[in-house]
Amino acid sequence: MKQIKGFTGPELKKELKRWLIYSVLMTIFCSNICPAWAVGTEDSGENLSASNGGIFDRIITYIKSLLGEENVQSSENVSGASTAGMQQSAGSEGTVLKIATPSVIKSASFIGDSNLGVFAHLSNPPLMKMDSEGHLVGQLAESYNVSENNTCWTFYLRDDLYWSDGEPVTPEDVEFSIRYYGKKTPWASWINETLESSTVSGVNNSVTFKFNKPYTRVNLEFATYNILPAHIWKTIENPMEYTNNGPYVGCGPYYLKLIDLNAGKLVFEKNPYWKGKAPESETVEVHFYSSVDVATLALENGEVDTYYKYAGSYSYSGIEQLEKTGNFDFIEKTDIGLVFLAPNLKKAPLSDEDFRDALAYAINYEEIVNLETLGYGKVPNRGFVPPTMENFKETEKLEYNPEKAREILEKAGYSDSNGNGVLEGKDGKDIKLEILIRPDYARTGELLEEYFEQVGLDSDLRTADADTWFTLKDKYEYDLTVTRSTPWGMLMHASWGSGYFDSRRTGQGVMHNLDDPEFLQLCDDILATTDPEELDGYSSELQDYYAENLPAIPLYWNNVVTPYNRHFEGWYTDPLYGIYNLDTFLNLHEV
Amino acid sequence: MMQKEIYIQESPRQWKDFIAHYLNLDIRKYEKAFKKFNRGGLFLFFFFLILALFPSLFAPYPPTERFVSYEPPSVAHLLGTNDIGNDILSELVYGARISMMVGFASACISTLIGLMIGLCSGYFRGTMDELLMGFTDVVLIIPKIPLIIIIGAFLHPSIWTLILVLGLLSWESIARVVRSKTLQIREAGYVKSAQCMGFSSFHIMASDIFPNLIHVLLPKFMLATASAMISEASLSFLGLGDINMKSWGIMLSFAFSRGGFIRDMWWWYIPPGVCITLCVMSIALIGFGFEGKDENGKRGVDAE
Amino acid sequence: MNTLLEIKDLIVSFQENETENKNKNKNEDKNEDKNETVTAVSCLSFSIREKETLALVGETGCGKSVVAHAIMRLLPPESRVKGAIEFRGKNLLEMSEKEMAKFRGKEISIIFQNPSLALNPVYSIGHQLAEPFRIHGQEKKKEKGNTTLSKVSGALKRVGFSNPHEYLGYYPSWCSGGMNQRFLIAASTMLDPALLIADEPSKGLDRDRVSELENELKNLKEKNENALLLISHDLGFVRRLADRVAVMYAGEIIEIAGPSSLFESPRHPYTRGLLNSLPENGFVPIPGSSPPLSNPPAGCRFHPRCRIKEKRCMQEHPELKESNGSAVRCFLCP
Amino acid sequence: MSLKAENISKRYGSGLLREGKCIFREVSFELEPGKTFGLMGPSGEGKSTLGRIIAGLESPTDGAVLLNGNPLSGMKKAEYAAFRHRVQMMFQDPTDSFNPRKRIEHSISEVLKLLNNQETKRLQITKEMLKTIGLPEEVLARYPAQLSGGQLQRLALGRILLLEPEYIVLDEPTSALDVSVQAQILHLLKKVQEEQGIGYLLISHDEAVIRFMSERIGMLKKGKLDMIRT
Repeated sequence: MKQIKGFTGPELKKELKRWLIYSVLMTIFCSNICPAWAVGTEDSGENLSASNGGIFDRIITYIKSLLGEENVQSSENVSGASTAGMQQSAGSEGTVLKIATPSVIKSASFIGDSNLGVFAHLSNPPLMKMDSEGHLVGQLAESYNVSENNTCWTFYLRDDLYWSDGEPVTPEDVEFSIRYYGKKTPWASWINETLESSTVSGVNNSVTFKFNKPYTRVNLEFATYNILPAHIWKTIENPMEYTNNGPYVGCGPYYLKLIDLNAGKLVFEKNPYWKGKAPESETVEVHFYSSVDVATLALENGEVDTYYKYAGSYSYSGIEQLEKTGNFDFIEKTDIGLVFLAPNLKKAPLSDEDFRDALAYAINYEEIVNLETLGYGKVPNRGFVPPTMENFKETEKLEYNPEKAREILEKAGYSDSNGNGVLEGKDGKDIKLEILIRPDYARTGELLEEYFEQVGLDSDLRTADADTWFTLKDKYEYDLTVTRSTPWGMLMHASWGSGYFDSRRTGQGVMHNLDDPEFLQLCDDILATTDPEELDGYSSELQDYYAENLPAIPLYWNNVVTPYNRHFEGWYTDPLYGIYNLDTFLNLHEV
Repeated sequence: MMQKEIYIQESPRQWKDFIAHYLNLDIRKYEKAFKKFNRGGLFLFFFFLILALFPSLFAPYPPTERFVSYEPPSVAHLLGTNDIGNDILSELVYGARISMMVGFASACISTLIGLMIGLCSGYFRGTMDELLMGFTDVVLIIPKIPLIIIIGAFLHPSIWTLILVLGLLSWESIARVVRSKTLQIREAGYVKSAQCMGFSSFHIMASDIFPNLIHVLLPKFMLATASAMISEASLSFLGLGDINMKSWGIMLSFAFSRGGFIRDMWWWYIPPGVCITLCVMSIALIGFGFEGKDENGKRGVDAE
Repeated sequence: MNTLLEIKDLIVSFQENETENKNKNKNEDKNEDKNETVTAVSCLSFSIREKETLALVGETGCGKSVVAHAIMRLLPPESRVKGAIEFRGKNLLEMSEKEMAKFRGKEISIIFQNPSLALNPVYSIGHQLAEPFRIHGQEKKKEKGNTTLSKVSGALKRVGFSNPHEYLGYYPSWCSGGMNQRFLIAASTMLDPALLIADEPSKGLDRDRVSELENELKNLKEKNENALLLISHDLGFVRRLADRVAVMYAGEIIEIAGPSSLFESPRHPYTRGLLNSLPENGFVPIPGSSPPLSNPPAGCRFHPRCRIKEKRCMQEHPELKESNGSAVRCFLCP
Repeated sequence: MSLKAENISKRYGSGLLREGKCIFREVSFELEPGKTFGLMGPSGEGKSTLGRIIAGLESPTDGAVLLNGNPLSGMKKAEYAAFRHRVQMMFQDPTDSFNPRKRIEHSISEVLKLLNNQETKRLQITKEMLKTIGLPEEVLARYPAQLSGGQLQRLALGRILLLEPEYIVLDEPTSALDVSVQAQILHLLKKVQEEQGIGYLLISHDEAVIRFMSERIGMLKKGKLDMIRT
């Protein structure tokens, strides 16, 4: 009987349990420490698409793929491009250009996924584009003109454009696309509200948009809207939710052949009906990676040729490592976006101009630039706007001077009367600044906290993920927050970053907390003029306003660094979309 | 022999006797167990404990002092420096305190709650038991990490919130164990006779049942500590920790988000990972030791 | 008759706080206090002949169970065993654990105290009873099921189940304590061990069940040809079953005699006192209580409670005196 | 002072919808001071349950336990507290009747504290109690595991006696003990009864024990109580 007892006895159970727990511990450890490894060492095409922080996203994507969601949709083939696709794929044995990106595409929705929208410029180019100098020039449009009162815009289309299913591109397609966006998407609803009428002329291949109020930035806006084939999209009722793995009919040098979420890539194939300069690469592939680390590994292993992130640079800390491989060169270009400290202008003490001024002196810009950009950036001016923007005005450089900061604070009435080392606000209570940051700016937040402490200001860091950040920011529940501007963000609204501050606007990344009438008037003035000289005047006025009032304290201007494989030459960058433009793809050739 | 016992009774000079005498907790009983279980675990644990208590003795620099960033290990910086130039070794040493504090503080909370609920539901039984255990089941099925992420987003994500939330969410298994043990003990003769003699329920729970629960509580407490440390590390790794309190999880998080991995700076990301694993392992080993003690105690022959 | 099992000068001691020993040099006094050696069995010798029933009686804590466990080599690791236990001339104490495992069940088998705890509640009776065959490799792979089962049902029949096949599928919780007891006896005797040890089989059973058990063991004695070492404190039970009775007190045997002579004319004062405490003799207690095994009194171990003690009882330790088949450890007994 | 059981019935597992298993039905008897009522019967017939009901640890499904004619269930707090001291219970397993984590001394002084005895008096009371039950003072410093069953059972009785009860329910007080110790305990119980005039309810399956101790005897069998000796 003893043997029977021993069989399931406590010894065995204890031993088993112990090993089980050891192995669980080790697994947890491994999964903590090497998610990047695991993905990196696999075939790069295998990794699932997921966002930066997102083990849950990964799981959700996986479950979706298990449920066959993507497959169901891909089978209902709406576009006529399939035939073209098949013709094309038959003879494709040319070179492939592979681009790595950390901007993960989460759904196969051509209109609904914003990251996909950026990459689709290659297959469905917008009417306008920005050249390397920052001037707006035609892309699908050969030229445009605008009426005297800035309400009537006419675009003249190139006549050598064909969709990848063989149909010619018509002004109707353009008119359809613009109206379609206005009606169906939230981010272009302004079109719906302001577009009075539009006319199409087959004679000179032109399309005219008439707005109900002066709108001077239409040429810039139209550098972002991808033109769609009307004969295919007009049947699709809800483009924001419409998903399809492709192919999609396009009119650029390439068309989007496949969105493969499971393999994490987009495949662009040459458009057989493209009549312009023929690109060298047969195929362009965009590979998305869950993190910069994985993308770096892919670059190091030669699996991809270059790296692209909209409004972002390649990780500065990775540059050294890539240089060591000897296969990569780098394009370095000043960003027109920047990282800035946004005070909550609606709440004391940050509503006080002197207080902001003092904060500006409390920050050690040199150190931030060194630590955050590793030398690929520089100390900004008080005028906010980076020098690469049009009509840049050289304002006073920001300066690190804690003594001066303390002086200003004292003069403005912030003093430490109870002697606890913390300054009191005007209400007599200790000031405790709440610095709201997203995990990306954790280090910057840490440094700021330290700087403010040196001038006698107590602060508290609050980390929030992106979604929470949007919510809190829109509820004005912060004292200070660190955020950045994108190229498009700098240009939007009345340009020169005004779109971030104007309290009349809304949007994901904007602070909308400045309601100073002087500033609002300036914005309206800029919006009402197309005259270059007048614009120049207003812009310097705006930059002076920034320098004086500091609605935001710029932290650093940085450079966008793009690594590329030395086998390719002919890279072209513009301030808006960096290297991802038609000029790059048309000129790129192998050495 | 008789004299020996009187000696203990009259002069509780040694601290063990003192505790045994006044707190009804005879540590000497556990001594054997302490010696039996993996000395390595105990040694490691005390090593980390000393690190946590006296970081300034071991850390070469204050954790916030900045030097040249991204330095490889050298004599001045044994584990190099990180992205903003902090000495990684110092950060590691100071991190022990945060990580272990989160572990122990939240384990204290959860053990306390678990003990209360388990005791009450096991001792009173009936409706109270059903209500409390129903509640426990509900808490048991709540997915913890996602909930903490959500709560953390809307509360202030400080280390104290984390401790509170981890503590408030991980008492279920303790409550269940305590309850089943209490159900068993409450049938024992000494509890019955205490009831008979008119002791209050509170007195019986505190002085008769609780001391007999300690040997189940201790391992549970240790395991709760270990799991809280892992939860903290996972949350911090996801970037949702309190970056003012540089725990090992936060260090790992920074090592990955700030290029430690790209640059092959293993001296940055391996040590915190190893520390988490070793610390959790040592605590778990001690927990197993307590568990093992109980089992050993019940075996054997009647050799009085 | 041949001697089956012979125990010579068996000493079993347990050391508590053994780890304290290591610091002994540092603090002599303190450690002497802490270091408590309990000699559960001291210089015990007896023998069991083939087919004989020997009963070991004594109070709780006098060391009788330790003897049983020492024979089965089931003592906990902190125990120290000296002396010799010879089973058919082989010293069990010198055997390796592997050899001993073969011995258990097949040559020596034990019936444990609590039938409901000794059976595993998750296996059926049939499964558990077939276990000994499996372990001792008597079952050949080809003729698996049937022979084993028939052997098991044979064993069940022996312990009085008229329809053993029905019970093979039962689980311990379905059966009464008495039935479980019988299952255990069946399991223990299935391999026809030469020696069967019953360790307090009647403890915790009520009167009806005790007499049931008594019948079982009697049957067993009649049918089989194995020796039985019966450990009990129930004197009436012992009287009816044993061929010889050994009375233990404080780790020693103080008297060995046949049941009739022991119960009718007990010689040792302890035995007399013990018999007087029986209900039928009017519950006359022995004054005082048994000495602790860690610190037995000098001289005769019973002298503090003895009514007829003399001076030498307090100073000298009496030896076991043997005379015509019985023995007694007392200076004052003839 | 009388303690009476009147028409007590007990069911187990009763719920709202189902009627539980009936253990015994309409049992009545009375305890008298200084006398012993012996309750015997086979195991599993609810003897212990009946004992616990008399001691007030469980409540009967039907019927009532009456102290001086007052039912237990309707008692006020103060009355109940008094009852708690008057009626005590002693259990079968002596190794189980003291908290294994406490020294004997502690378990006993706790009871004295409960009775609001002054600290100086406590030691004296304890010493007297030990004399009554015939144990040396050294046992106070021990843990229950270091004492034998007989010693523990004496201590259990001694502890109960501190409360100066009028009735004690003895639930198989000697069945876990050796014969020699059993005799000692039974004699001690008798001695205490004579000295203090306590009424016993003795529950046992051992007929010899019951007959030795009791003036009146009842047999609980198949849910019914038959008086054997009155």
